[in-house]
Amino acid sequence: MTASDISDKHRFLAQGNVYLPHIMIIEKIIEETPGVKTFHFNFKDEQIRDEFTFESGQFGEYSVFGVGEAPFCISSSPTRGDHLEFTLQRVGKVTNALHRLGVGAEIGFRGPYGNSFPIDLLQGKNLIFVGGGIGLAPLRSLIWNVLDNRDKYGDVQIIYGARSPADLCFRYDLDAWGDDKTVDVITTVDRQESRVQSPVSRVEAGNSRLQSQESRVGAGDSRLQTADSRLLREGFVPQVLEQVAPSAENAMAIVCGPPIMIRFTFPVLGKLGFTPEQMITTLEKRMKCGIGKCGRCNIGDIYVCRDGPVFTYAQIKRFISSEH
Amino acid sequence: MGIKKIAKKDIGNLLHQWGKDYTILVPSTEGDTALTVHGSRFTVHGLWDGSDVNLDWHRNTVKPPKSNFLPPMEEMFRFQKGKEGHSIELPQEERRQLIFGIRPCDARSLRLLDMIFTDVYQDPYYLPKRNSAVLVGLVCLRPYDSCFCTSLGISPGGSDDVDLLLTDIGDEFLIEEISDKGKRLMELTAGLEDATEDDITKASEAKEKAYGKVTRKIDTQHLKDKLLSSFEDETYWEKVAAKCIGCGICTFLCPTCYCFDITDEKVKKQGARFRCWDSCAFSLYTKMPMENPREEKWQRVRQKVCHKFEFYPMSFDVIACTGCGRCIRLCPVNWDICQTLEGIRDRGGDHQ
Amino acid sequence: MNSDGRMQQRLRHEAGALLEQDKVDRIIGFEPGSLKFTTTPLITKIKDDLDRLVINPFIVNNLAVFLPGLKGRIAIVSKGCDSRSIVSLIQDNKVSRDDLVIIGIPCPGMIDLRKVEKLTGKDRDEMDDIIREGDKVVIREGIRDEGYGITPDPYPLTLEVSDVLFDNCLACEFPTPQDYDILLGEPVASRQSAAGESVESQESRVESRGEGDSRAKRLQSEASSERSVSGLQTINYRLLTRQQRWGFWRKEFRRCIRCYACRNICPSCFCKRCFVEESEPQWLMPVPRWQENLMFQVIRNIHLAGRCTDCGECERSCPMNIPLRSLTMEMYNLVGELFNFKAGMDKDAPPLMTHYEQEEAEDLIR
Amino acid sequence: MGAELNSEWEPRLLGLLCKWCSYGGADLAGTSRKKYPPNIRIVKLPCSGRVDPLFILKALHLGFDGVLVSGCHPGECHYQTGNFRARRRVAITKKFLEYMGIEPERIQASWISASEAGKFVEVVTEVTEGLRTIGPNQLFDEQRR
Repeated sequence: MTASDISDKHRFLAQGNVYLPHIMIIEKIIEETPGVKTFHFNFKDEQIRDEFTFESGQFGEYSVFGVGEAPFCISSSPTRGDHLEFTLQRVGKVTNALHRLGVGAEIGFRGPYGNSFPIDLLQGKNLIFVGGGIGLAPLRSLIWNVLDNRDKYGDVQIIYGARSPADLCFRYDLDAWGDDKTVDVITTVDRQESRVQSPVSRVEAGNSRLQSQESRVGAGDSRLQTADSRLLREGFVPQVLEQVAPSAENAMAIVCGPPIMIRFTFPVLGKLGFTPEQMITTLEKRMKCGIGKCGRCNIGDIYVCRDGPVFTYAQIKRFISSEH
Repeated sequence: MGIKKIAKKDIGNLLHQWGKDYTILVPSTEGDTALTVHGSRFTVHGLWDGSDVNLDWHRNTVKPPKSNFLPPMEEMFRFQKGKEGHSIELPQEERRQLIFGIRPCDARSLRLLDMIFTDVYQDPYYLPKRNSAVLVGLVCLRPYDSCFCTSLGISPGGSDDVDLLLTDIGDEFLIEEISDKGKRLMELTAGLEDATEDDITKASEAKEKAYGKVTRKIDTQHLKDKLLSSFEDETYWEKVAAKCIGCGICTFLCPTCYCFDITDEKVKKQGARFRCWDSCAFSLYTKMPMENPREEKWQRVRQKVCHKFEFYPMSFDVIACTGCGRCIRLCPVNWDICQTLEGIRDRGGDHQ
Repeated sequence: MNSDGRMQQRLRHEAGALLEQDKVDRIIGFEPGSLKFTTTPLITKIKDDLDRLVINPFIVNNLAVFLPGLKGRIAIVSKGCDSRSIVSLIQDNKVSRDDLVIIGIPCPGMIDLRKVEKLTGKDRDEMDDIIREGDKVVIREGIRDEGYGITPDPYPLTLEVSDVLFDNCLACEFPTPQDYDILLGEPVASRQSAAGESVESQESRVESRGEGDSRAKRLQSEASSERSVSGLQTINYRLLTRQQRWGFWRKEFRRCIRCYACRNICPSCFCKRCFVEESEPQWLMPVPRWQENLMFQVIRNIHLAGRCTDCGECERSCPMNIPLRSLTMEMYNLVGELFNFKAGMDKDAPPLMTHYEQEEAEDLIR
Repeated sequence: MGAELNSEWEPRLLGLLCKWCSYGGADLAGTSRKKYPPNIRIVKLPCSGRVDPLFILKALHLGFDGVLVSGCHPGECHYQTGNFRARRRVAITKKFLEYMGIEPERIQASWISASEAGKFVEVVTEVTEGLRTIGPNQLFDEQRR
C-alpha cells in the first residue's frame, strides 16, 4: 500500500486537525501478564463511535493528557465488537501512565494511521502467523479477521512464543483458536520455568487450559503433550518454526515480535522456500506524529508510520540489516 | 511586471505600510552590537520593532526562516479536565507574517518543507502560517565561503520562491514583483519609484557577480545511488562521524530540517501539548524502551546525510539541501557535509 | 619558522613514531578545517593522516571531549586547559592515565575570531590572512567589495595579541599542560604572571576602557541594555544587582534553542544519558522555554562543579551567542572560594562532590 | 508580579528532611502541639545526603517559593557523612542560584535533631516569613499564573 492509497482512506479528525485527539473512555482492562495490559476503549462522542472504521494492522496515537502520546496498534479485529482494543507493555513514561489508569478514565486517541495487512493478497492463501510476546497483538487483529471470514482463506497455522509461560499474552484467544479445528496453534516458550510464579491471565483465570498445563510441565521434556493434544514447546520461535516447517506453497507468513525474533525468523522462512514477497511483518518504531512528519521512524526512505507499519520483507530488506 | 525601487532610508516607511496587515520579520542583530558566531553574523529574522531601521542584511541569518513557520516550540492545543471530562482548545490563529530580506536559498527551503507538511496529511500548524506569509526576498550579494547553493540549482539572485525580490543597488533597493501575492502587495504600496533601465542593469550585474562568488561546489550527480550503495559501509560512516559531537546545531539551524517532538505539560487540571524541534543527531530521538535503531553516532550521522541526499530525493525527487552552508560554518568542530559527500563520490564505481 | 611551525613539525614526527612503534592505537589532534581560520579534530589510526596535523592559533577545540567515547591507547594533543580536562576525566575514572600519551602544547592562547571581526569590521571569510607574530597579530586585507559601507582601513592591520585572544586565554592560569608525556616546546608562563598582573589589575585594565565611567555603573548599563559587550570581554556579573542579573539571564535564555552544543562539546559533560533527557522523572520539559533553558544551564553547571576547567568551549560553541562562560567561570570561582578546589590539577585527588571537609561552608547553614 | 494582585498569596515551602533527625524533630513539634506555619510540605528522605540539587531546582520549577534542606548536626549523621555531602551541594546550589539572580533566601539548610522540635518550629517560621518578605518565586510566574 502506498501513501496515496492512505490518503483515500477515511479520516476521523477531531476539529479538522490531524494532531487533535479524540476523547476515549476505557471500558475494560485485562491484565495479560504482569507487565502487559489490554484496554477495551470507546469514543466518548457517540457519532464517531458509529462512524469509525479501521483495518487490521493499523495503529493509533494514544495519549494520557499531561503525560504524552505513544503509538500502539489496534489489537481488536474490525470484524468484532462494538469497542476497540489496544495492548501495551509497561516500559516507559506513557505506558506507565496508561497502566495506572482504571476503567472509566479518559484517554486521547487519534487514528487510524498507517496501512494495513493486505487482505486481498492473503485471501485464498495458506497463512502462517509467527508471533512473539506482545507481538501477537497486531496479528490477533488479523487472525480474528481471517477466522471471521474463514472460507476465504486456506490453512491457518499460528506459531506463538513467549519468554516463559507467564509471558504468554492473549491466553483466552490461544484457547479459542486451539478449540477451532480449522486452526493449528503451536505455542512455545523460551524456557518452561516461569520467572513469575503467580497465575497469569487474571480475567480468564481458571478457564485457561494452557495455564492448567503449566504445573505438569517438567524440566528436560521439551515437547509436552497437553490434554487436548496441543503443544507447549520449549525453544525460540525461529527454531520451532524450522521444526514445524510449513510449506511455502501458496502461503504467506505474517511475522510480528521483538526485532531480534523478526531478524532470525526471516532467514528461516527463506530456508523454507518463502520469497521475500511472501513474508509480511509489522514494525514498531518511535512514531511520534504517526503521519510521516516528525521524522524519526524511517528505515531508509520508508517511514514506518506513513508507508507501514505493514511491510513485506522485500520492501525493507535493503535497510533492515543495520537499522532494525 | 512592474519594477520599482526604493531608497534604503525609506525602508522604514515601507515596512510601516506593510506592518498594518502583516507581522514584519526582519534580519536584525540582537541589540546594538553586531556580534558574530563562528564568524557568522549573529542575526535572526526577528520581530521588527517598528522604530528605526536597524537591519543587518548583508549576510544571511544564523537562525533559518523555518523558525517562523515551524517555531522551536509551539503550543498545539490546551486541555482542561472538568466535571464533564477533558476539553480541548486550539490556539488562536496568528497574524500573517511578512519575511523581509529572505535569501533565495532560504526561500527554497520553505518550498522543500512544504512537501513534507502537505504529504498525505496537511499539517494544521505549519501550513496556515506558510500560506498566509509573504516572502520579500533579497539577492544575496555576499555569500559566505561555506555557501554552495549554486550546486543545488539555486542562485543567490534567484527569484523562484519569493513573492518580491529586492536587489541592493547602492543607495536603493530594486524591487521586482515575482508572484501574484507580491503583485497584490505592491499595488497597495505607496511611495515607490519606477526603476530606470540603468537600475535594472545594475541589479542584473550584481546578481551575476553574486553567482560567481559562490565558489564551493558539490557534485550531486548519481549521489543518491552512491549513498544507497554506501549505506552499509560502517567503516566509512564511522570515520566521518568520529569528530561529530552529536549536538543539534546543524539540524536545528538547517533550513530544511523539520523533525519535531510532541510533548505534554500539565499543571493541576490543565495543560498543553507542545511541539518542539528535535534532532536526528540526538541518540534519544529514536530511542524506544527496549531498543534503539540508531544507537551509534555513525548511524545518526548517516541518517542526517542520507535523509537529505538520498531519502528525500527518493520520496519527493528533490535534494533536501539548499547549500546555505549554515551546518558547516556553525559547527563547533567544523564537520563539513561537503567533505562527507565528496568521500561518497570518490568511493568505488559500483554505480555508473 | 615560528614556534607553532616548530611544534607542528615535532608533533608530526612524535605522533608518527608513537603509531609506528605501536605505543598507541590512535592519535587525536587537529587538522586544517574546511573554512579559513578554522581547524577540525583529527582522530585517526592511519600514519599518512599525520601529515595533516597542525598547530596554529585556531586549534580551539578541547579534544578531551572525545576521550570517554574511545577505546584503546590514545595519544592526544593537549593545550593547557585541555590537559586539566583530561586530569579531571582521570579523577572521575572516565579514562585511564595508562592508556594515554599526552602530547602537550605550551599554549600562547587562541585567537577569538569574534574579536578580530569586531575590531576589523570584516567577517572571517573576508580576511586574507591572520598571522600571529609574537605579541602582534597581522591581518591581511580581504576580499573587498565596493559599496557596502565598510570604511577601508589601512591593511595590513596590526593588532595587539591581547586584544584578540579569547577571554579565557587572557585569564588562563596554566597555559602549559598540567600533565604530559611529551612537551612540544618550552613551558610558557601564565599571561597574568608574565605581565606581572594579578586578576585584580587585569580587571582594572578592563575598567580603564570604560572611559571615566565607574566600572560597576558601566556594566550595569550594559546589562540593562539589549546586550552587553561580552563578545569582547567577559563581564563579572557579580557586580550587578541581583535583579539586574535575573533580568539579564532571563533575557539571554530566551534565545536558547536547546541544541545542547554546550553540553556535547564539554569534556566534563560525559554522562551517557543527561538528566535533561530523563523521562521518569521528567526533570525538565524538552521545550526551549526560557525557564527550562535556564534551569538546564544551572543544573549543568552544578554538575560541572569541580570539573569545569574554564576552557570556554561552551560559550564558543553556542550558536545563539549566550555568554555561557560567565556561568562556568562563576562556578569555577565558587568552588575555589567555598572549598578551595581547582579542577583538573591533581589526578589522584578525589572529585569535588565525592569529598568533604569537616569544617566548611557552615556559614550557609542557618 | 505586583503584591497588590496577590493579597491571597501564601508562600509555599518544601522541606527535604532526613528521616533520622529533622523529620523526627518535625514529628515531635506536631505531637507536642507546637504551632508552625502550614506553608511547609515535607518530603522524608533517608538522609540529607540524598538531596540532589535537582530536587531543589525541581521544587522551584514546580512553583515552590523556597526549599528547606534539613539533616542531622555535623558528626551525627546516621550514615556518618551524608550531611557533609549535602552541605557541599546545598552551598553551591544556593550560591549559584544567587548568581543567576534567584534570592538566596529561597534555599535554606539547617541542622535539626530529632529532639529539637523548638528549633524546627523556629526555622520553619523564620524561613516562611523570609519568603513572605521576598515574594513569590519568579522562575515560573509567567507560565503558572
